[in-house]
Amino acid sequence: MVDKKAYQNKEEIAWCPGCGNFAIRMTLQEALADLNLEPHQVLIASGIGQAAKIPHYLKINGFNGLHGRAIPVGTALAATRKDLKIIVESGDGDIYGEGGNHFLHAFRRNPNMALFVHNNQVYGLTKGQASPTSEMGMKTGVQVKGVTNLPLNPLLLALAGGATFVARSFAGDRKHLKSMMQQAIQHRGLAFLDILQPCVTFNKINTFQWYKERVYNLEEDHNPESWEKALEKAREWGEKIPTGIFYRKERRIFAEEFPQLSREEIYDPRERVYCWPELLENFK
Amino acid sequence: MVDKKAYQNKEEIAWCPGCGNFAIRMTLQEALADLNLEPHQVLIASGIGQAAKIPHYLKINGFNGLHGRAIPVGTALAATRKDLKIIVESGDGDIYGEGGNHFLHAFRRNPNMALFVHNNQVYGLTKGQASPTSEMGMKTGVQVKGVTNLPLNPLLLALAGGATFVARSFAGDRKHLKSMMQQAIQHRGLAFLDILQPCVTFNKINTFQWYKERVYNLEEDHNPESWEKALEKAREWGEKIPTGIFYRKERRIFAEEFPQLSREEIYDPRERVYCWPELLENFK
Amino acid sequence: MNTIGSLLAKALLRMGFHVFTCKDYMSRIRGGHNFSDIRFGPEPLQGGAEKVDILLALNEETWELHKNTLGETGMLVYDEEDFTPKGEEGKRKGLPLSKKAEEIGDKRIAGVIALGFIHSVLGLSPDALENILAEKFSGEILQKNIKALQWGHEQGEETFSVKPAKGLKGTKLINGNNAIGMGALVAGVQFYAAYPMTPSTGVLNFLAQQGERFNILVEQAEDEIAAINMALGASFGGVRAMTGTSGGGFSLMVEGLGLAGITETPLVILNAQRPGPATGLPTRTEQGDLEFVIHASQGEFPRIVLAPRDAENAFYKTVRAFNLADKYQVPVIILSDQFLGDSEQTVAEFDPEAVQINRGKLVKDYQEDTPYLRYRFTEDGVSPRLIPGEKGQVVLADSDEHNEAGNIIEDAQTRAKMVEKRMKRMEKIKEEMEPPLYNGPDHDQADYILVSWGSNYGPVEEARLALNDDGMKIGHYSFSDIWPLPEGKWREVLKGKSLILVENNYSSQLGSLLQKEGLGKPEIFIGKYDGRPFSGDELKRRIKKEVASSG
Amino acid sequence: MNTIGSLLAKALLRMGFHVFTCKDYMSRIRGGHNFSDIRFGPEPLQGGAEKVDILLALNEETWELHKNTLGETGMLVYDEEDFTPKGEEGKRKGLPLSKKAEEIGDKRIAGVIALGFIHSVLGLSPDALENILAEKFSGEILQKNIKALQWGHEQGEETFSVKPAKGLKGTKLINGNNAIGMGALVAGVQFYAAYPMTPSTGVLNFLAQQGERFNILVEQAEDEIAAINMALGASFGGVRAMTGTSGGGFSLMVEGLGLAGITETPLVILNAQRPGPATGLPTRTEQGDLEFVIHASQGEFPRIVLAPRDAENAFYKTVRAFNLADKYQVPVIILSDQFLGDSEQTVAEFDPEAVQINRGKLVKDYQEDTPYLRYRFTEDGVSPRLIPGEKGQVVLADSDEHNEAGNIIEDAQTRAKMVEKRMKRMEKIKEEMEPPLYNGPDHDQADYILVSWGSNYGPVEEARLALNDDGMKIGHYSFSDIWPLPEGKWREVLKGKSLILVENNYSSQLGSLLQKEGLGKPEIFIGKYDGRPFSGDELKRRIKKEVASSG
Ligand SMILES: Cc1ncc(C[n+]2csc(CCOP(=O)(O)OP(=O)(O)O)c2C)c(N)n1
Ligand SMILES: Cc1ncc(C[n+]2csc(CCOP(=O)(O)OP(=O)(O)O)c2C)c(N)n1
Ligand code: SF4
Ligand code: SF4
Ligand SMILES: [Mg+2]
Ligand SMILES: [Mg+2]
Repeated sequence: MVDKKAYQNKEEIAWCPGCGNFAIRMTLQEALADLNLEPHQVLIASGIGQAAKIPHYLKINGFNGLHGRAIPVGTALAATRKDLKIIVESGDGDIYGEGGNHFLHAFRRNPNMALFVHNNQVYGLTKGQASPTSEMGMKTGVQVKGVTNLPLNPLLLALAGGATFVARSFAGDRKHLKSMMQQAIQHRGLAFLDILQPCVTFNKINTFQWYKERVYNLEEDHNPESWEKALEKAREWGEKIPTGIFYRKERRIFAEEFPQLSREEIYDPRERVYCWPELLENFK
Repeated sequence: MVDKKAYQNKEEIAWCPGCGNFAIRMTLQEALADLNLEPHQVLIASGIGQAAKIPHYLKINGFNGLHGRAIPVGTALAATRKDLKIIVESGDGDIYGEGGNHFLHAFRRNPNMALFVHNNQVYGLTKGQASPTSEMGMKTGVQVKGVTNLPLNPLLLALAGGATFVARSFAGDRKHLKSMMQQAIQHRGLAFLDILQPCVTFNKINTFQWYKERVYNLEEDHNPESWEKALEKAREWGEKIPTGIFYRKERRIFAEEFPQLSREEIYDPRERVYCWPELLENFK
Repeated sequence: MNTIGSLLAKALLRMGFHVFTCKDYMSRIRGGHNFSDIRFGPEPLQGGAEKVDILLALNEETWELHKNTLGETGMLVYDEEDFTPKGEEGKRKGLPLSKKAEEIGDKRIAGVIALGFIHSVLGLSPDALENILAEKFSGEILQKNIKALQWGHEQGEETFSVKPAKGLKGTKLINGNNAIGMGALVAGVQFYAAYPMTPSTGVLNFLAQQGERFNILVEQAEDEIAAINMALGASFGGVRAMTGTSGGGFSLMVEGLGLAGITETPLVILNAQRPGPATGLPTRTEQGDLEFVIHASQGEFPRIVLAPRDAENAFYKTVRAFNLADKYQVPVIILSDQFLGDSEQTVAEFDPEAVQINRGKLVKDYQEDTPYLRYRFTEDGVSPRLIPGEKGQVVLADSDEHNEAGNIIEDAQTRAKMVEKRMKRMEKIKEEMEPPLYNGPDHDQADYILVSWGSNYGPVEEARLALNDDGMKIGHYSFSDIWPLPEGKWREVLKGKSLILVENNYSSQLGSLLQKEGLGKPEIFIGKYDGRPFSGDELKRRIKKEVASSG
Repeated sequence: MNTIGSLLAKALLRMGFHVFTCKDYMSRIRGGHNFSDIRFGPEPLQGGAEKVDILLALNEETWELHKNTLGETGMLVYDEEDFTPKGEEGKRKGLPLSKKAEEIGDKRIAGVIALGFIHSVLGLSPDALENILAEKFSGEILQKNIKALQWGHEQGEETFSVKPAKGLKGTKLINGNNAIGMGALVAGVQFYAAYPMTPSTGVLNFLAQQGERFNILVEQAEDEIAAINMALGASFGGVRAMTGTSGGGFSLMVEGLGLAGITETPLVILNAQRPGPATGLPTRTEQGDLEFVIHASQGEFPRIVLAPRDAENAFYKTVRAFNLADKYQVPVIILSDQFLGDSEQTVAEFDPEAVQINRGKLVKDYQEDTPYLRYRFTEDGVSPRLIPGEKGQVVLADSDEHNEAGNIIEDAQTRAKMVEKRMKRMEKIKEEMEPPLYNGPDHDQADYILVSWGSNYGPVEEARLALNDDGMKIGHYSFSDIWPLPEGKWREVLKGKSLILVENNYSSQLGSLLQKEGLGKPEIFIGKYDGRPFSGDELKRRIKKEVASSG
C-alpha cells in the first residue's frame, strides 16, 4: 500500500486560507495512494491559474504549461507514455475559456486520462473576473453591471461532445470527491470530472454554504449508462445540483493501436528504423 | 424590391465544377434580395477555406479574415454596427476546428448575426484531410487508416451551448435553404445554420446522392420551441438526416444596451467625451 | 498594505508633494510578501529609491526582507506586539499597533495608526488624510479611523524635514495603466476587447468601469485570439478599437497582428510587458518583448511601436497611437510594462481639449462613379477608407493577397505592387516618428551618452542628474517612438559616441536595433532581468562602476 | 499536369539525368493555371530556368501565359485540336492530342502521347517511361497508355541533343518536404502533430503515410496551438517529437515556442514559409519569416534556426535539428519554404546508417540519493534530463519562473540565475553552428560576395557559376545554420567586402542580421517578393545590372 505522505512535498502553498483547493489537493493525494499508485507513475499536466498550481504542491511528475493548454499536453502523454497515469488538472477559466477548443476536441479523441477541473466559477489568479461558468448577474471589476453572457454548462457540453465519462463532485465532500477521482483515474478513456470549488476571496455568490445547500448525490438511483438520463441531470442547476457519475461508457481510446514504448525504445529511437529500402522505392 | 443581380460581381470563381458552394452562393443572393436588403446593408465575415471565399463571389461588404476567426470579427461588428446585417460564413474545418473556441462561446454571447457553415465534412482547400465532422473510417492522405476521432455534432453542441437558433439545410434543396437563410437572418440573436454541402472532389462518402437519399424536412410536425425535441432530432444522423429549424428562442443579445452608433458618431468619436471632471475625481 | 500605501500617497499628493509609488506583489491572492514603495518630495519623481527612509513593517518577514534597504538615517516603524527586530540598523520605533486598533474597536485600522505616526515623524498635519478618510467612510467606522489617526499622530515628533512643491495645482496621482485608459477615452475608443492578463488588466478594468459613462463597449473575450479579431472587426466597421494584453496574450495575437497588416485595418494593441518567457513572472516587470513585437507575425508589413516614458507620456502616446493607426492604416503597439502600468505618479492634469483627433483618410461620402476600391493604389500607399454601409458601395478586406478591390489574386505583378504599396508607408511613418528625447550637456561635451527606452526614462534621468552633480559629463537619449527608429540628427550624434545602453532585459534589444541601423556598437550595457525595475541610485552606482572599469 | 510532369521526371531520372522540378499551383482545387517546370541535364541542378526549351501547352491559356518564357530555340508542343497559337516565336509542333487519345479510348492519356513525342524530340527511348507506366497500371489501361506513348514517340524526331550524367547510381528524385520527413524518420521521430497548412502539409502526409511502418504517432490537431502543445507533451515524456506548419500556424505556435524555451523541452518545429502577411499567397514561396522566427515569443531564451539549402541538406539538417534540440534542450526551427518543399531534385541516396543520434544529457538511471532536479544549475547551462517514470523520482517542468526543482519562485536572485542558465547555452550553440558555405575564388580575389540563405542556394550558385564564366570574380556565402549566426572567419572576411544580398523577401532580413552583428552594410540587395522563386538566369541578369549601376 502506498502512503499518501509519499505525495507530500514542502512547497509553501500560495492559496488563500479556506480555499477549496486545499481539500482537492488532499483528496487527490489520498485517491492516488489508495489506488496504490506511486508518485513516479502519475503525471499531472496543468495550465495557469490557482488550480493549475497543483503539481507544485504535490510530489508528483508535473508539466505546468501554458494557460489553457494542458489538454493537448496530457493527450500526447497519454498516447505516448501508456505506462503513466495522466491527469490534466486546471481551473474553469483555463479549461473552458482559453482552452475551450481543446476541451471540445478532447472528447472526440478520448485519450486515456483524467480531466479534473477546479470549477470556482471565477478567474481566481487574475483577481476575480467572470469565468465561462460565472452566473448571470455576478458583478466583477470587468463585468461591472454583472455577467450577461450565458454561463456554459460543462457537463452538458461534454455529453454533447461525445464524452465517455462525465462526473461532478464538490470540494466540500471529500469522501465523494475521492471516489469520483478514483473512478475517473480508472476509467479507460477521457474521464471528465468537474469539481465545485469555493473561492473564498472572489466568488461571494457560489460559496461553500451555497454549494453545500444544493449539492446532492445522484448515485443511488441514477443509471450512468443512459445518455438521455445523464443529459437531463446535467441540466439541473439551481436549487438542486446533482453530483456523481452522470455518464460512463467505453469507446476506442486515442492512439489505441500505438504500442506502449519501453524506456529503451524511447531512449534509443533509432532502433525503430527498418524498411528503409521499401521507402526509397517511392522515389525512383 | 432588390434584384438578386445587385449581388452579382465579376470575379472568376475558383470552386470546382459541381461543388455545392455554387448553390449556396446563388441561394444567399436570392435570400438577401428577397428580404429587400441591399448589398451595402449586409456584411459577410469569413475565415479561410473554399467556403470562406464567398465574399469574393458576391458584391457585398466582406471581411475575409483568418482561418477560424470569423466569429469574433462578426461578433464585434454585430455589436458596434447595428445598422448592418452581419453574416458569418465559413467552412466546417474553419468554424468547428480551428475556430472551435469561438463557436463555443458565441452561443453564450448570442450576438445578433447569422452563422452559416458550409459543412462538406472535409478540409477542401488543403486537399482533403478529415474535418471535425468527417465520418469515422473516412480515409484521407493524413487519416491513412481512416478517421478514428468521433465526429462532432455541431447541432448538438449548439443546443448544449445555449444557442437560440439552430437549423440545418442542404445545398441540394435551394428552396429549403433559402427559407432557412432568411429565417436565420431575421432571427434576433445568433442564428446558426449548418449547411450540408457536397464536395465533389474530396468527399466521396457524403456525396450529393448520399445526402439526397437521407435528408428530410422536419418542419411539419416539429416544435422548435422544445429544447428536448430539438436535441432528440439533432442526434438523428445516419439513414435519415433531418433538416429545418430544430430550435428557436429569444434571449438577450450581445451588447443589447450598447446604442446604435450613427455614422457621425463613428467618424468623430470625440463627441462622446464628457464627464471628464468626474473621472478625474478618482485620481486626487 | 496597498490600501495603506494608497491612503498615504493620496494624502501626500493633497499636501502638494510630488509622489511616486511602486507596487511589488506576488502572483497569488493572499499572503506572500507584497509591499508598496512610496516616494515623495518637492521635485517630480519617476522612479523608486534603493534606500528607504521610513520602513513600515507590519510583520517580521517584511523587516527581514527589507532590512538591507533601510538607509543609515532610516527609521523602522513596526508593530511591537508582533516582533522585536534584531540588529542595530537605523532608528526604530515600536508601536502597539494591533493592540491599540483592537482597543479602538477595529483590527483593520492598525495601518491607519501607523499612518498617523508617520505623519507626525514627517512633521505633517493629518488633516489631508482625515479628509480622505471622510470621503471613504462614514459613521462609526469613520470615527474609529479618525481616532486611530489621531492617536498615531500623537505618538511621534518631527524627525525628517520635508517640503512640498511650490504651485502644484490640478496635479493628479495616476498610474500608467489608468493613463493609457484615459488616453484611449479621449481618443474616442469605442470598442475594447481583452482577456485578463497581468499587468494589462488595469486597462481593461479602467475602461470597463468607464464604459457606460463614455459609451464604450468593453468585452472580456474567451481568449486573446478572439480579442484581437473582435477589435479588428470593430475597426473595420469604422469605430476606434483597441485590445490589450501581456506577453503570452500578445503571442496569441500574433496572427491577428498580421491580419491588421495585410488588411490595412487600424488597430491599437497594448502589450504590457512582464518577464518571460511563457508565464515567467506574472506580476513583475521587464522590457523583454521589444524585438518580438517589432518582428511578430509572418511576412513583412509596416507597424508602429510606441513605448511611453511615464504616466503623462502614456496618456498622450495612447492618443497618438490611435491617430497614427488611422492615418497610416497600420497596427500600432503600445509597449508598456508592469513598472509603468502599476506605478502611480503625480502628473499635471491631462487636458482632453488639447488633444487632436486624426482619423486619416476616412471617407465621409463616397461620391465617385466608379466602385470603391479598398486598396486603391495611391502615391503614399494609403488608400481612402470607406466605412461599410455607404449606399451603392461595398467594402472588401482580405487576408489573402488581393487586388485594389480586395479580391484574391495570385499573379506576380499585383502581388509585388501590393507589397510595395504596403511597405512604402514605412518611409512616411519614419519621418513622423518623434526623435529620442535628449537631456544633458551639449552633445560635444558629453563623455558618455545613456540610451534608454520606455519606462526606464525616470530612473535613468535620476541617475544622470546625480552623476552630473558628481561631475560626470553624461547625456541621455530616451526613446519612446521606437519603431520604426525615427529619423533625425541623433543618428549622427550617436555614431561617434560612447554609448551606455540601459535596458530592463538580458540581451540589450534596443542595442541590437541601433546596430542594425549601423549606429555602432554600444560600449556598455547595463541590463536587469530579475523582474525588478531600476532605481536611480542603483543605476548611478552601476554606471559609475562600468565606466570606471571600461575607462 | 502534375502527373504528366512527374512521369517525365521519373523517366529522366531512370535514364540517368539530374532532374529538378518545380511546381507552380494556385490556391484552389480545380481549374486555374497550374504548371510543372522540369529541368534536366548531366550536371546537378538546384533551380528552375527562366527560359523553356520545350513548352507543352494543353490549352491556350498556358501558351498565352508562357509564350514569353519560350527560348529562341525553344519548341512549343500543343494540342492542335484545342487552339492555334498566334505569333512567330520558336519552333512549334501541333499534335492531335485529345483526338488521338479518344481514338485510343481514354481521354486522360493525351498527356502520355505528348510525353512520347517529347521523348522522340529529345532523342530518348521511351523504355524507361514504359516501365514506370507498367508499375502504375495494368491490363487494358496499361495497354492504352503504352499505345499512346508509342504513337506519340513516332511523331517526332531528335531535335535537341541531351546527355545523361555519368555514373549516377542510387540517385533518387525527392522534394524538400519528403526529405524533411525522411530526416525525421531516421532521427527517430516518434510523435508528429500538425494542422494542415500549405506548404507544410507534405511533411504531415509523408509521416502519416509512414507512421505505421515506422511506428510514429501522427495526429492532426484541432489547431496549431494544440499541435505544438501536444508535441511538447510528448517530448517531455521523452519521445522525439516534432510539429510542422507554415507562417499563420507558426504565429499561433509562438506562445508554445516560449514554453519550450522556459521549460527547456527539446522540440523540432518546421516552418515552411509562404508569402505573408496573414493568409498571403498560400501556394507560393517567400523567405519572409526569418526575423520573425528568431524573435518570436515574449521574453528571451535560446533557440536554433536551420534553413536547409536543398533536399539533401534538408534531410541531414532535420536529423541535426533533433540532435541539437536534445543536446541543448531548446526549440529548433527548420525554416524551409514552398520552393524547397515542393521542388523535386535528384539526390544521392540518403544513408540512414551514416546518421548519428545524440540525445544529449538524457539520464538513463538516476542513481543519486538526492531528489532529481529538472533545472539543476550546471556549468554549461544544460541540466541532466530524466524521463518521468523513474522509480522514486519525479520530474517537474514549469512555465513560470522556477527554481532548480521546477517549483515557482518569485525572488530576484533565482530569477536572474535562471535567465543566465538558460541564456548561456547560446554561447555553446554559437560555436556549434556550421559556418556559411563558401564557393568561389579565394576571398581576396573576389570583387563581390553573394550572400544567400536557405533554399536560394541553388539559384545563386547557378548565377555565380555563370557570372564567373563571364569573367566576374564573385564568391558566394550560403547560410544554412542561420541562428545564432555561427562563429568563424567568415565574419572577418565579410567585413571588408562588397556584399550582394540575395533574398526572397522585401526588406533583406539576413542583411539586418549581419548588420546587427556589426558586419557592415550590404552594398546591393536583390530581393524578390512576388511569390516566385529566383532562377539562376534571372539572378545573373539582375546581379550584372546592379553591379554595373553601383560600380
Ligand atoms: C495566454 C494567457 N492569457 C492570460 C493569462 C492570465 N491568466 C492566468 S490564470 C487566468 C485565469 C485563471 O482562472 P481559472 O482557470 O478559473 O483558475 P483559478 O485561478 O480560478 O483557479 C488568467 C486569465 C495567462 N497566464 N496566459
Ligand atoms: C492558421 C491557419 N492554419 C491552417 C490554414 C490552412 N487552411 C486553409 S483552409 C483550411 C481548412 C479548410 O477546411 P474548411 O474550413 O472545411 O473549408 P472548405 O475548404 O472545406 O470549404 C486550412 C486547414 C490556414 N490558412 N491558417
Ligand atoms: S483566489 Fe479563490 S481560488 Fe484562488 S486561492 Fe484564493 S480562494 Fe482559492
Ligand atoms: S474541393 Fe470540394 S468544397 Fe472545394 S470547391 Fe472543390 S468540390 Fe467544392
Ligand atoms: Mg477559476
Ligand atoms: Mg470543409
